[in-house]
Amino acid sequence: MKVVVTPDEFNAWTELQAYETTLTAQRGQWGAVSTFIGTMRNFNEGDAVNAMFLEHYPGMTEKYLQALSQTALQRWEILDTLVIHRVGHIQPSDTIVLVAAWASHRASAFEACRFLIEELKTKAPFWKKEILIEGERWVEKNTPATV
Amino acid sequence: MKVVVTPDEFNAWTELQAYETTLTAQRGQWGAVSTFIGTMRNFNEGDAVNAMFLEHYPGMTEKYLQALSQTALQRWEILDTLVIHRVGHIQPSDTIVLVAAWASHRASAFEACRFLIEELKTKAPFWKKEILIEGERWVEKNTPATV
Amino acid sequence: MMTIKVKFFASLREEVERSEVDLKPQGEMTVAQVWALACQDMPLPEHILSAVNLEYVSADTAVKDGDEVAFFPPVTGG
Amino acid sequence: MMTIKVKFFASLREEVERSEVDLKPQGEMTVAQVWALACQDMPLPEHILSAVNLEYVSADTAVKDGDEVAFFPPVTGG
Repeated sequence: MKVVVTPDEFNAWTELQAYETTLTAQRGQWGAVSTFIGTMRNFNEGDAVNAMFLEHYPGMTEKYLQALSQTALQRWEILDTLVIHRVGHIQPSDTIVLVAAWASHRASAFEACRFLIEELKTKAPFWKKEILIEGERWVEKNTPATV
Repeated sequence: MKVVVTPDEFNAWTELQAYETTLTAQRGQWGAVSTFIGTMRNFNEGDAVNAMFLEHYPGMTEKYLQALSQTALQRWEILDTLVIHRVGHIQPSDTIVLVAAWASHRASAFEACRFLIEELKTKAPFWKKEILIEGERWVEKNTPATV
Repeated sequence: MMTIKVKFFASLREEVERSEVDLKPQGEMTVAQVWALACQDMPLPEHILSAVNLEYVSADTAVKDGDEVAFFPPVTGG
Repeated sequence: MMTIKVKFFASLREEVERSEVDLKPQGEMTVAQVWALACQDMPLPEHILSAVNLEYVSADTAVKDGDEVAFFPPVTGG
């Protein structure tokens, strides 16, 4: 289990590969990996978005994501999880968030992965501010889970 | 959209990264990527599995996976898909299958990804033969979607 | 006279002890009749799937000259 | 006398025009009373979330000496 909150740009695929190679004890045990990657789009609610600032609550954010990962590991038959979230100044097409779950079977992997991203989006203390051509605006709510 | 059926070992994360870099026209448009990776476990139904042979129907398998990807692209608001499936001789912890969907929003990405793997598992012409310590056996059915 | 290519896969291939056979039937046939001709009237097992020209079909589908007919057990990929 | 650290985040931080304030109240307080003291009796907006010592709490939670109390708008990460 690993949780990272970082101001540095990261490549989701490289991070997944690097983390997976550390799971030596579980090699051969997992048959399913479900991942979700959220990246910054260059538009939102009809407006072009030039950049974004992602604020968080240092300390609480990490604590919340650790507890969330523990909950996922208890609630589903999964072997491991990885959560990485970017903060600070972000450019379009940058990776914002990565969640992943390793499991023996696919249903648990999918459900745990979906749980991680939905809980993160609705409860982890992060706030997005969009930098538009004409000024800035705080994002007031996320896209609902059903869209 | 890309479909590959290959006898060669592949690294899922490397393939995802390589394919994503080709999606230059859609850069900044997608905000969500959902992936599923199936790997070979070293046990099944209580038995240790030493190796596996994955048979397919050359021609029909590729055709089926192409049509499946097209269906996903029509049915959900997704921007692109990637499907890679291994055939031939496979060792424990090797990657067997990779499916991925790129979308503006996460619900479409998740649903299309899940659709791709469920349809692939129940309809694409592949057959697994497990090589156990004492002889071989054809896998008679896949783990159901709910497990 | 027609030429029909018949293919068998996986456990079924091992059971019927061949992977491919070319049939030269005299007239029109269904998929079920292709099976009967290829497999010496052994009954078509209920769980066996069939395809014509790389597409799933039912056993009563008509087969034309030059078609490729395939029979295989439930799939287990992924 | 207690010492309470109060933090504000995101749009709320901009609205109240500060990110952090240290309070030295005389006696026991709830989260809602911490807000009132920190924000000159401005009403606590209904959608604002609160946390004590890095955990979500409701506004009637009691605050102890040395606690860190945070107020912030609905989250929009991921």
